[in-house]
Amino acid sequence: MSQTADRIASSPAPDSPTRGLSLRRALDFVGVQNVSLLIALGILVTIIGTQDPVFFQTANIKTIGTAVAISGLLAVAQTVVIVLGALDISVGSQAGLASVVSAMAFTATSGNAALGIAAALALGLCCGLVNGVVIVFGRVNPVIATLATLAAFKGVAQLVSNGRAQGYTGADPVFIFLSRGSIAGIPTLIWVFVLAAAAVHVMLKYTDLGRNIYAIGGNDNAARLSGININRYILGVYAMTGLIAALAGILITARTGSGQPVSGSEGLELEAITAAALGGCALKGGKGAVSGTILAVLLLGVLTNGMTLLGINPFWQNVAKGTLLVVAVVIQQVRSGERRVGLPT
Amino acid sequence: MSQTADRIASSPAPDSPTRGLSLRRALDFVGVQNVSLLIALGILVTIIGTQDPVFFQTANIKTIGTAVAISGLLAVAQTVVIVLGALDISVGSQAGLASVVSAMAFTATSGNAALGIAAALALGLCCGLVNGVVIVFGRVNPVIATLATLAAFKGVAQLVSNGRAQGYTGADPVFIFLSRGSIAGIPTLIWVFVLAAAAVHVMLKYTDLGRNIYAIGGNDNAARLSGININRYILGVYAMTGLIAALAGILITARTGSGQPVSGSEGLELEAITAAALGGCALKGGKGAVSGTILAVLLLGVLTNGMTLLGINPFWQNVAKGTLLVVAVVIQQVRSGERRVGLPT
Amino acid sequence: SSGQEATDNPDVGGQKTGPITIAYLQKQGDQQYFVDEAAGATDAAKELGEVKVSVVNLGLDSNKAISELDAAIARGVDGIAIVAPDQQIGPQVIDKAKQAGIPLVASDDSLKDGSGAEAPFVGFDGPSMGQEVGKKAGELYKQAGWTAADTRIIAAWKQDLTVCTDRVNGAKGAFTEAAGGDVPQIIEVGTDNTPTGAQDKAGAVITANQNVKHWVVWGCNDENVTGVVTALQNSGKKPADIIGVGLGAYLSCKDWKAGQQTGNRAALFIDGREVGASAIRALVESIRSGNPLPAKSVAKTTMVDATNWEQAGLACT
Amino acid sequence: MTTPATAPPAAEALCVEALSKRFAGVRALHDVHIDVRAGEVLALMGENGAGKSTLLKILSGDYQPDSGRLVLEGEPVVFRTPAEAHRAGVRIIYQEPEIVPHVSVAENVYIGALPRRRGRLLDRGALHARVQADLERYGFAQVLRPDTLGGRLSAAQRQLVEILRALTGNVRVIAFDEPTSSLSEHEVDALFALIRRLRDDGVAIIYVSHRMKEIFRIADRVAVLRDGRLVGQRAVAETSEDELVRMMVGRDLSAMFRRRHTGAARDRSMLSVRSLTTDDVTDISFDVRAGEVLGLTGLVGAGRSELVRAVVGDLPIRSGRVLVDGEPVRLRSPRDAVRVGIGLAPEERKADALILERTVRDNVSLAVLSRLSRFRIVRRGRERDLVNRYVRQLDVRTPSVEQEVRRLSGGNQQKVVLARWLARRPKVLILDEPTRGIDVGAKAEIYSLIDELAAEGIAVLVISSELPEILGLADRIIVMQHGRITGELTHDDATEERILALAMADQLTSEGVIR
Ligand SMILES: Nc1ncnc2c1ncn2[C@@H]1O[C@H](COP(=O)(O)OP(=O)(O)OP(=O)(O)O)[C@@H](O)[C@H]1O
Ligand SMILES: Nc1ncnc2c1ncn2[C@@H]1O[C@H](COP(=O)(O)OP(=O)(O)OP(=O)(O)O)[C@@H](O)[C@H]1O
Ligand SMILES: [Mg+2]
Ligand SMILES: [Mg+2]
Repeated sequence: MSQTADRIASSPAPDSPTRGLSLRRALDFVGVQNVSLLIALGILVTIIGTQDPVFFQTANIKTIGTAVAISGLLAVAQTVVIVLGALDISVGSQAGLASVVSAMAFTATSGNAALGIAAALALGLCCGLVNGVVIVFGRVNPVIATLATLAAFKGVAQLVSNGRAQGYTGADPVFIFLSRGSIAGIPTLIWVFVLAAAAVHVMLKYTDLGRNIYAIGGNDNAARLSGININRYILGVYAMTGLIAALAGILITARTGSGQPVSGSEGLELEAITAAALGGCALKGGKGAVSGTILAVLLLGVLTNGMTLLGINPFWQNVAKGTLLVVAVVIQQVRSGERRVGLPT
Repeated sequence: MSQTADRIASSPAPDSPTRGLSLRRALDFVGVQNVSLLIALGILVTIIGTQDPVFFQTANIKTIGTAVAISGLLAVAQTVVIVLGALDISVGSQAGLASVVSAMAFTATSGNAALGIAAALALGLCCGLVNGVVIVFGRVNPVIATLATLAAFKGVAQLVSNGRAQGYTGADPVFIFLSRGSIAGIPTLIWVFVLAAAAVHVMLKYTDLGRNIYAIGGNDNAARLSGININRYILGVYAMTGLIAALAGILITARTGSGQPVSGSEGLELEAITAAALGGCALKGGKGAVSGTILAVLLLGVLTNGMTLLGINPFWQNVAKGTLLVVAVVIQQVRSGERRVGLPT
Repeated sequence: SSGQEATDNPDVGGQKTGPITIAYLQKQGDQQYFVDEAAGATDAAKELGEVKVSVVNLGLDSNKAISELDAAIARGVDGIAIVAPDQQIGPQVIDKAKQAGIPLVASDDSLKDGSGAEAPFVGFDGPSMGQEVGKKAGELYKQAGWTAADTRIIAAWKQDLTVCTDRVNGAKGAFTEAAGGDVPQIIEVGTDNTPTGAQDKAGAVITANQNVKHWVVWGCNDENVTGVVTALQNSGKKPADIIGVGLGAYLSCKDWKAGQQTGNRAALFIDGREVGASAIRALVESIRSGNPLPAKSVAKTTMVDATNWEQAGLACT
Repeated sequence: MTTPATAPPAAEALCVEALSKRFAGVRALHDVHIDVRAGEVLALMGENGAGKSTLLKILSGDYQPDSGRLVLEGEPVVFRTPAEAHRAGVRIIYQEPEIVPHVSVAENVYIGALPRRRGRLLDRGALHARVQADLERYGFAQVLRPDTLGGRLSAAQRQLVEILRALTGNVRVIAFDEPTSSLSEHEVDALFALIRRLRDDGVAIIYVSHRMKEIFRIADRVAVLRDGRLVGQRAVAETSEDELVRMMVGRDLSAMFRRRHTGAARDRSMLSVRSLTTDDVTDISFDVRAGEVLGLTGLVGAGRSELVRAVVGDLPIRSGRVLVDGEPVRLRSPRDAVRVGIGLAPEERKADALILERTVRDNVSLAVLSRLSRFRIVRRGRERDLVNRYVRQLDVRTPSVEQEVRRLSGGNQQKVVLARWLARRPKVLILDEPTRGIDVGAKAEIYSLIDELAAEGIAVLVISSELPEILGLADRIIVMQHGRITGELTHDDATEERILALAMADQLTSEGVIR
């Protein structure tokens, strides 16, 4: 690993201000933060690809895309929450609840997919608002509030489903389209992910809403005194997160063909946070971008896919994953060359 | 200044200089933060106790104590990490690794418990230092660093144990003493927990080490500029956490009679963080106390025990747990009566 | 595409010579039983030669199951064995394999497709495993000559796992038959399927029933049973007053190996290696010959106790 | 606690030799030679961004110089960390106090050097006693309590903690970076008494300030920096304000500042406060009229900041009314205030005004984003133009508007805050200590800017502890003490003496610190 780091370090840092304008432009576009992720991704792809060319087959590429779609959605939502300076640990169980509800509503309406989906989304919105209200008006710290709703939503999902997978959506054209269909040769799952991500990216980067979210995350006093209604933003962001989590839940239903109260959504919260943090979000807020998160999601997706492809023992996979995370970040830091004192952000 | 004095006095802040001395002493002793936890605990105990007096029997009290001992240890360690302004998400898998190693070393030395325990502790120390080094010298944000080692340590534990429960310690007097023994009628498990907690409490509250940890967590610039070696503290705190996690792992081995690579330690990290946050630690650092964390641990332990006692269905238990978390914190906030703007800390 | 059109491959692609790769997708791949299963599979592959098995741990994640299934299909494996985290995903799994024309066996937990037709199955029959346990517990209970009045039964399992629920229900039924007479009250304990979790939850139940003399324990797996038994013994109950019948035997065996007095009286030994091996053999046979897969090959389980566990070929780590 | 340095007076305590330091895109220091003798006060002056704080941060081992060296009492020294400088007896009082919020004032003062009993056990008794003694000795006992939590301190109190912290242990060289920027006259007196005592103990003192008056009161010599270069040193006795200004700015500042705005349409009251009472202030009534500048002054802790924060709805109001342009308004949050046209530039720029990790552009456009966007999409072009306009108008020294604000010098950060509100063009503009840490040149600019705003008919409320500033700027001056208005003076009959009399309506202590 070390010599990788060396290679990076020795290659002239492309973001040095003395560089040519065109390159500067390119970098502003990519974002310095992301360069190191791209490098890591590149290295990883080359290693895996050379080991087993199957990796590059469209079929496999699609697989990676569909595999990361769901955790990717949550990671994107988490990015916004983190930029705001908060955290949402309940996304996983929100998705689980939404999955169950979508399937049950679908069954209850004797097979009306639209209604099933609508019900799930509406519910997601409510879950998000619950989080927001508890935080803003209950004055509960976001982490503990969403740790609480993590348990609560999961419990509700298990209660309504009595802990069993619900209904069967595998025969419904809409759900089939979601899980296996494709537009222009690209699987629907990937479309959903890409579109949602694009929307959030634009919101965060180009609208005043997004800019204010950065401001709140950066210094909420300053934001407040400059006339930003912080509470409304907190509610809004959590509501959006709930909505996206519900979307993820619906995709889970579509893929597994049934409403899954827990299985399929448990542990997604850590994945989402990992991706966001690896993508360059500062957990104290005010810093981060969708682009970085997506790169991180891909990095993790490629790793998982590649290691299975190369038939690496699952236990080693854990070790490898941990190592990759560290290496990827270390590259970033080596490049930014800050001084080595105190807690890194 | 008189203005200030009046203002502070009128608010229920404990450090108000003009409060009645005796009451103030009492409050300083309990810590205003903890009062609300005590209230919540009181309410809970009354409810459960009235439903089923068995709850108050010493046997049951002991059960609660032993049940919370392991997660309690990790929560106490987590408290220190959070006060420092960091987070350690890898405690669970550190404990798992330690559990396996203790059992394997025990078996390898053909039944030398002392060596088994020593090996586990040494290993815990190393794991902690690995975390610290990655953070301080790799400049990796604590959350992502320990997310990484969470995976890595788990992988290592699975590799050395090949995923199987290791050895048999159920016949060894030392391990039996740890799991079933008792001193002065109090189970050894509880002793271990209480002693460790007491030690950490003293360290944090009464030594300059502890005060410096608060300083670093509260404002690392101030700490650095006044000549505190922050890096050394980060390394130290993570090493200590590793040590305590190893202790927890040893207790797991003792209780299950064999080294468990994953089962029994997975998910402990969230429990620990929940307890610390509920106990009043501010996740941005500089604020928190062992006393609060212990109360939180008890609160959660009593809840779980009580609900099982009353035969409440586990799905409801999730909902109840979530609700309790929120309620407990809301009580705190209502009492502190702060303005309802922005993200609560 | 709408994703619906079925690419009509023949169910099983004719004879295949040359190297074969098989994907073994396992739920809870880090649990000892499934680790053994994986080991058995790879060993079998070795002795068959020219066969490569890639094992994937699905945890308890149905969504990951689908993802990994896609991945396996995408990289063109010749056969798939899967232990689904949730049996409800059967239709999706079977359809995908069909569309790709890859032979698939359901391992350990059976799978049905949309029309309710079962996929080829290798492993143990969940309910009947439970029945074995219940039967043994019943017999021991009868021998002990305990009465329903001074006895309680603890059934411990992760209540949102369908397979677990099936096993436990199976046990209940069989116990009633075997025990004859009136059945002691059954206390259901929801756990997280870990030994410590079971211990803590059981602790509360035990204190709630302190005047109870005798205890019968069963659960979803050895973790649950040994956990509860330990809790009972820690609370001062004598091993003689406990009838714990494990499921898996890989933890119960530890007491026996050490020659301990223990409430873990017996355990149903289900040999993961056995299942893993036969799954691979079945797949390879069918791929080589082109014959369809055997509909159901149920591996044999043996009830073992302190006296006979070694003969049964149970390796205790 | 200050053990006198044994070096004979007039010996060079500290020499700075050929010091240079660059930052990305900025040359902060270039070949600077300066020396300070034991027992003298060397004033360090220069415009915002001249390099003063950078020099001090190098002395403290916080930054490493690119070239050059430090010589401490004849010995060449290298400070790799603040700890090393601290041990060597070199102390810096930073421009922005660094306070630990959740621990007591006492621990804040002795942070890193906490008294211990046996083992590592903390000796709280000794700690409390020492701090109490320090407070008494330096005359801060009335404004600071050892057991108050750091997070509850006002700007002034924080500054005092920062000062006390620097005095712990053996002090050889001590540098103050604009220590008075958040103090009012009477803390300043106490501070100067303290500095003289240190000087007489043979400590070498470097004193950074933008306030001419202070330089001539306390300093023996003056060294002036411009754009990172040392442009000259003078004995205070042999120089004049004008010369120093010339050296700093490089040109003559035609007489500091003259009020131009006539205060037209004075009759129209844009902001009226009627018997306002909050946790901090009691029965406050005043008007700010269109086209006038109202000065609000008083001693530290008079409650001025709390008053205006209550007015803009950021602190709860117990009773009283607020009218904007004659209309009664109910301001529940600063948002409401901004909407009805009130802007508040708060006192504490780091804590309450700036988003340090974001760019100058983000910070300046913060309050006008919605105006700049169509269909919620922010129009980058317009934004950049607007920001550039005000960055130029206020002469903010920054390589580009994309520079992170935390990299700007203290004064330039303050200018960014002002730019934000100028860009918003409010009806009523409230400025809490607007020229805190701003250099003479920029001050003049900001004064005339405030003047113009008033001339344009905006109602301006200026909070300041700097009496000359208030006297020069305000049409009317209201004075507060202990949360009450103790009097009002018109521009013409206001004098420093009268203001102070009102500010301290009740008795003073010998050091001149409020009881
Ligand atoms: N960390 C940094 N990164 C980049 N540039 C910096 C940094 N710190 C200071 N500078 C630049 O160095 C120059 C000198 O800054 P410095 O803070 O020393 O000015 P100053 O004399 O203290 O001004 P003021 O009176 O406003 O405090 C400024 O142009 C500033 O922008
Ligand atoms: N958050 C707080 N908690 C407790 N006391 C406070 C707090 N903020 C300020 N104070 C005290 O309230 C009084 C008013 O503070 P404030 O800073 O508003 O006075 P001021 O007139 O603005 O003086 P300054 O010149 O320091 O701004 C001071 O005594 C200050 O110590
Ligand atoms: Mg400065
Ligand atoms: Mg103020």
